[in-house]
Amino acid sequence: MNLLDTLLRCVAALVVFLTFPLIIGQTEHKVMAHMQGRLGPMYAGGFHGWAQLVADGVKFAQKEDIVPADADRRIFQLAPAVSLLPYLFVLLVVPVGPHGFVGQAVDAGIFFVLAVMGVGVIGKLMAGWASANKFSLLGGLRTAAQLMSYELPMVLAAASAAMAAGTLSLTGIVDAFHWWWLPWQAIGAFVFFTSGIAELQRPPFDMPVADSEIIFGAYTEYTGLRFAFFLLSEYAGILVVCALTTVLFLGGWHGPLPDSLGWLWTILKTFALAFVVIWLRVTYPRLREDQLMRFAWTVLVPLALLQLALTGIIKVAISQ
Amino acid sequence: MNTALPALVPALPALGAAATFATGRRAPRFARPLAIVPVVLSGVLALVTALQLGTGRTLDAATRLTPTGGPDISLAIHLDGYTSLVTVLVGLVASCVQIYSTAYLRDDPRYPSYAALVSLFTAAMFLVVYSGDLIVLLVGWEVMGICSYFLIGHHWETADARSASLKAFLVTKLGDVPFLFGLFLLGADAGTFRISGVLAAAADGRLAHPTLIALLLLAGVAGKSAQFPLHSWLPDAMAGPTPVSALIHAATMVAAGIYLVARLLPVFLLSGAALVVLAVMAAVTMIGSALCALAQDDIKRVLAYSTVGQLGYMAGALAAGDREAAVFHLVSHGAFKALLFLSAGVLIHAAHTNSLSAMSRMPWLAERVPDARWTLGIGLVALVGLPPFSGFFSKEAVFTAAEHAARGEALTNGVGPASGVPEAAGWIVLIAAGLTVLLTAAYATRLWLLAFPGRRAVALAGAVVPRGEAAEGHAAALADTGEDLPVAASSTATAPSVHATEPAAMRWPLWVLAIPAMGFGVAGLRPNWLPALLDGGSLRPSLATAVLGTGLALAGVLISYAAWRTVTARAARAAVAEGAPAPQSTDATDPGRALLGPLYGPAQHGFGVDRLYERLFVLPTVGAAKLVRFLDREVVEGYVQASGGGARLLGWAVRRAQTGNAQTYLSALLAGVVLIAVFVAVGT
Amino acid sequence: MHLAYPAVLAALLFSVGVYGVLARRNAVLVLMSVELMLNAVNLNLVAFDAWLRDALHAGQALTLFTITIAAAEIGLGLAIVLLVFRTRGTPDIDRLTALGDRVAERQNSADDTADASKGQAVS
Amino acid sequence: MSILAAAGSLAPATRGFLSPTGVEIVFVLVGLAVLGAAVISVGTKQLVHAALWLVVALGGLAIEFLLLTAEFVAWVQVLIYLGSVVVLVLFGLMLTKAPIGRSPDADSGNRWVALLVALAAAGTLVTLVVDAFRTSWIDLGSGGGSASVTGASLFRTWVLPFEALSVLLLAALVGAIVLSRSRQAAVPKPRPGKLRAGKPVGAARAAKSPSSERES
Repeated sequence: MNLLDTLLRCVAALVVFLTFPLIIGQTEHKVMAHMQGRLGPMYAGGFHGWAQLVADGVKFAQKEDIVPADADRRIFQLAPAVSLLPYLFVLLVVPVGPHGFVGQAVDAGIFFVLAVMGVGVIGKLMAGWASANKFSLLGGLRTAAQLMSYELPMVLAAASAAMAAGTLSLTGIVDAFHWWWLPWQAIGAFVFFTSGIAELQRPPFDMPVADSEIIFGAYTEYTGLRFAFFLLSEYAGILVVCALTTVLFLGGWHGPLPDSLGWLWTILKTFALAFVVIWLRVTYPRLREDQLMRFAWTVLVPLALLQLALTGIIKVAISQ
Repeated sequence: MNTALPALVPALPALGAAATFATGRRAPRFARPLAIVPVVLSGVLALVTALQLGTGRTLDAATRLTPTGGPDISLAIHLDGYTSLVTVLVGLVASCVQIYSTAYLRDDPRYPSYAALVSLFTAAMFLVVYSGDLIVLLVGWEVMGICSYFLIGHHWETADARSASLKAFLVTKLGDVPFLFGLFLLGADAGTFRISGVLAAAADGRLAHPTLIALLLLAGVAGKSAQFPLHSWLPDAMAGPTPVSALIHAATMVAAGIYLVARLLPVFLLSGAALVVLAVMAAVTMIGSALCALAQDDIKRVLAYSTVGQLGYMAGALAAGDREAAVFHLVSHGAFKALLFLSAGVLIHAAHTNSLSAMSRMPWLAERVPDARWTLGIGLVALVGLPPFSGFFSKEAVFTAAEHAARGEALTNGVGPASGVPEAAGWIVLIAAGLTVLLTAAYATRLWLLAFPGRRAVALAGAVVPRGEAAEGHAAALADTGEDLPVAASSTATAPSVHATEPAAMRWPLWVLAIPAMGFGVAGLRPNWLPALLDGGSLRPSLATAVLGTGLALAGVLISYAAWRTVTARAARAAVAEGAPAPQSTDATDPGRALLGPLYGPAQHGFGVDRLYERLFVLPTVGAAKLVRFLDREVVEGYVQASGGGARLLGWAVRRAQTGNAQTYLSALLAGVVLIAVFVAVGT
Repeated sequence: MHLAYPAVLAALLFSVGVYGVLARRNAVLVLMSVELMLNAVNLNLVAFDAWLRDALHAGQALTLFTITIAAAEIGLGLAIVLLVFRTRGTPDIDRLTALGDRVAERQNSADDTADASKGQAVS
Repeated sequence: MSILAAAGSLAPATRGFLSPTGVEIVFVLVGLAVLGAAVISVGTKQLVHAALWLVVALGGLAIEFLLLTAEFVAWVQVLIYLGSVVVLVLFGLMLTKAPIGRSPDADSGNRWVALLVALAAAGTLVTLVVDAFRTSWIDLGSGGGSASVTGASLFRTWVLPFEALSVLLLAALVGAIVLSRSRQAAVPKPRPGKLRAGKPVGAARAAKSPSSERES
């Protein structure tokens, strides 16, 4: 693995990081519009308004970058970057196809992914605190509480997959996948995916940014490019969570077609899950804060523990 | 004979005392029987024991109490004629006193404890008399001391009684300390505490330090028997109830010292020096106390000083080597002095005062207390020593003993060698006794005249005042003095009508005691009776001393009477000269003042012995106490307070460090850890 | 790699943590400084594990334990700090002197009389 | 002693400090960053900044762990410290109303004593460590700290302490919940005849504070 190879892989990951979230965002626009029985953005770029996101980007870039007078200026400016970067690192290690079709294979890949994703919460806390706005602070606190709560079932569910595969490496997990894992790890998949959505503060778990209660949570004071970064981090998060769910529970590149086209399966599955995420947003109303917490601690954590036990039992059973 | 009977004699009053103590507060009505019955019973038992023993026999019985490192201590009984005589006397006086007390202290709320203490005292006296062992004797001796302390302080509400009881206690203890050492030395020298063993050792000449022992013992005897210079407690002890004075300070406790010397006389006979000291002591005591008695206004103090003087007679007899005479006088004196005290008690009870001068202004007193008047007279005559009253014979015995000793042929009656008694002792005793007879007669006459001036004083006054005005003037005088004497204000007319107010229980013991006071002396005339009970020597008075003594006594009486007549008449004339109703002041009718002249003042205050003692002992002691107090308060306390203050300062500094700030604590802790680490690293 | 590098770094980090624990007023910052000290120890453990080539990997295992305990400690510590903040209205450690001597505390309260809730026992 | 012998590095090493390897250079640079971040973290007057500098210091330490081939420990460090501990610390700072900007009273009056003690400790420890390990050399083999190796040692050799630790965590969880529970229901009714001061001081505030504090 020479330097050029590494550089290429990094560039590839960066490209994916910059394009795929845009695609997901555009998809969201259109899917939501159709589901809500309206047209959505139709004019930018001509065909069904495909350039709307580019136009949005340009608009964000043009807007004035405002920092509130009482804000802690440096932290306020740093927060979007801290929020965004972890997803970039995560994308580096997600395997897309077999035979090293991955940005950077990490031995304890799943561990790395979870650890780095946990750092993102700091960015949101920074944003919430540095804005010198009580709604922002409330949003930041909610974010922190929510992310701390949902990280536990997420880690447990991921551990279940790692146990089933007998390795922490993401590539190794996909390699060890069999079709019967689907029913076996169904609960884990549910828990992981749900927790992932909650980590992203997507509806119905979007109390931290609940615009009708606290305007826009931690992002209230942000404008222009920095706000765009937060949006980008959200869509990158959707990408990462969906990709991880795919890799851990849906078999990644495994599919009817030959292995050389495995990357297609991965991307397909990822986008299918992204569609589900969008679907959920349109379908469910927002939970209350206490309902959210209760859901994490009384439903997801026990389910994840149940999945762990199930995995362990069956693992021991088939290994004998 | 068995030893149960004599053992019961001290035990009964002791049990009675315990019972009275136990029940006195809850059931006061048992107090009287419990007080009287055991004492009377033990008195009867003592008489029975004495009769059973008979004459010339002795009884010795002993039970070893416990093995000790040194000489054994045993519960020993020694009975002989002396014990018989003294126990009978004690039993008689104690019984009379207990009976008398029921009336005298009828309304006293503390009567039960008083009666119990008297019983206990009686038991202790019996123990002292019967004991054949010096240590057991000491026990009784000290119990008497403490009972005396409590009884003198019976009226502890008054400051007089408190200080008198304390004084009695301290002075007697002052004597008891050397006495204790004397006993130890005696026991160590003789190898035993049994009296019989000691006497045997003395007879064999095994005592190494007879003079030292005798002098040490004499100190205790002087304290107990109120001899100079430890006599000063006895006059003050008259603050106690009169029956107590009769019992303790006349018949029993003070006699204990004399009795002890009589028992141990062979030891004393080994030391001529001790006998001379005893003689000087007795002589000074006799003369000094007689002079004091002549100047006292308080009737009880007169009697107390007379007691001191009579005890001097006994001590003098012992100094002359004749214990027979001493004990003879002891018994007769016990009888007549108890009588005197009890009569005086009746007198005081009726007059409500102790003062003689106040009594002299109550001419009706004689009619009111005829029994007391008669018995007081009998007692006084016995005291003066006019034949044939008991005092004459016993005093003549002392004179005889002194005369013999002065001639170098002391009447030791086989107790020791006659040569053991120095002639000087005899001469001292003889001369002092003669002088004292004169003085005794004088003060006894003065007492009688002042207490019962009767019609003679009125007659004397009437000799110079016109007859018609005599009664009137007398009545006016009464009315005049009536302000400070409420009883006197009841006037002559009412006095005879209250004649029977003195209870019978106070009157008839007087007559019981009057019998031995009058007749006991005759017992000495029968050679095979009283002397046989004692050492067997003759107790007949010799002609020379009898004439001399009686003459001196009569002279004293006459001198005193003449002085009284003179002063009374002069006072009356002075009153007439002033033209006012005669104010019969105390000084005016007191023959003592006229007789003593310049000595009157000092004699009234006991020749300043108390003041001397105060200068010599009390003031230095108080000074030393002040010094010690100063040292304790300022020096020793200084250290204590300094250590306290230092601890407080240290605590203040330490509590400054306790700020409650955890970081400060932690800083100090870590700094300490770093220091230790550095030291360890450098050290290794 | 020289063992001295991680060892010296750990020593310095530990001292920095010591300073923080001793000098900071805010209880949360004190807890943070404690974390620094723990991490210095972790660094030492890992370095010595590598140096000794421990077959049992005691150093790394102990590091994991330490990290776990640190997490538990920070959770409990924050709970306590929040409780104190709720009852006293301050997170400052040097005002929590209820166990101090009364005289010293009276002087402190004379310094700032504004703090009304001081001196009360923790409910 | 056998372990020390196995290390084999107590013998005087030929490597000098003047010819550092690449790993050493990276280690020292990152170490300087960690140290600087730590110093700022304990020295800054802006409370939240202190927590963020702590993130830097702890993240740097994770890199140091990686350089020491303790891979698993490094990721755990990131997961627990950066993901949870620092978040909790920030959470606590925000709940205790940490202000934006400088707090003039961030340091107590004890700071000079603290500085003295810290410097003394640093001097002592550095002297000691340098004196003791001047010549020691770490042979950094690969895979010494991989997840499989660490996991194996953890679940084979150290399983009992590991389980004990789970009990400790449970206890900490319960303790934190008990501590942060609202006390309003726990106030006993005033007994008759006994005066009480009223509600506890924190009662009103406890009702307002979010009940969402949880142990991760």
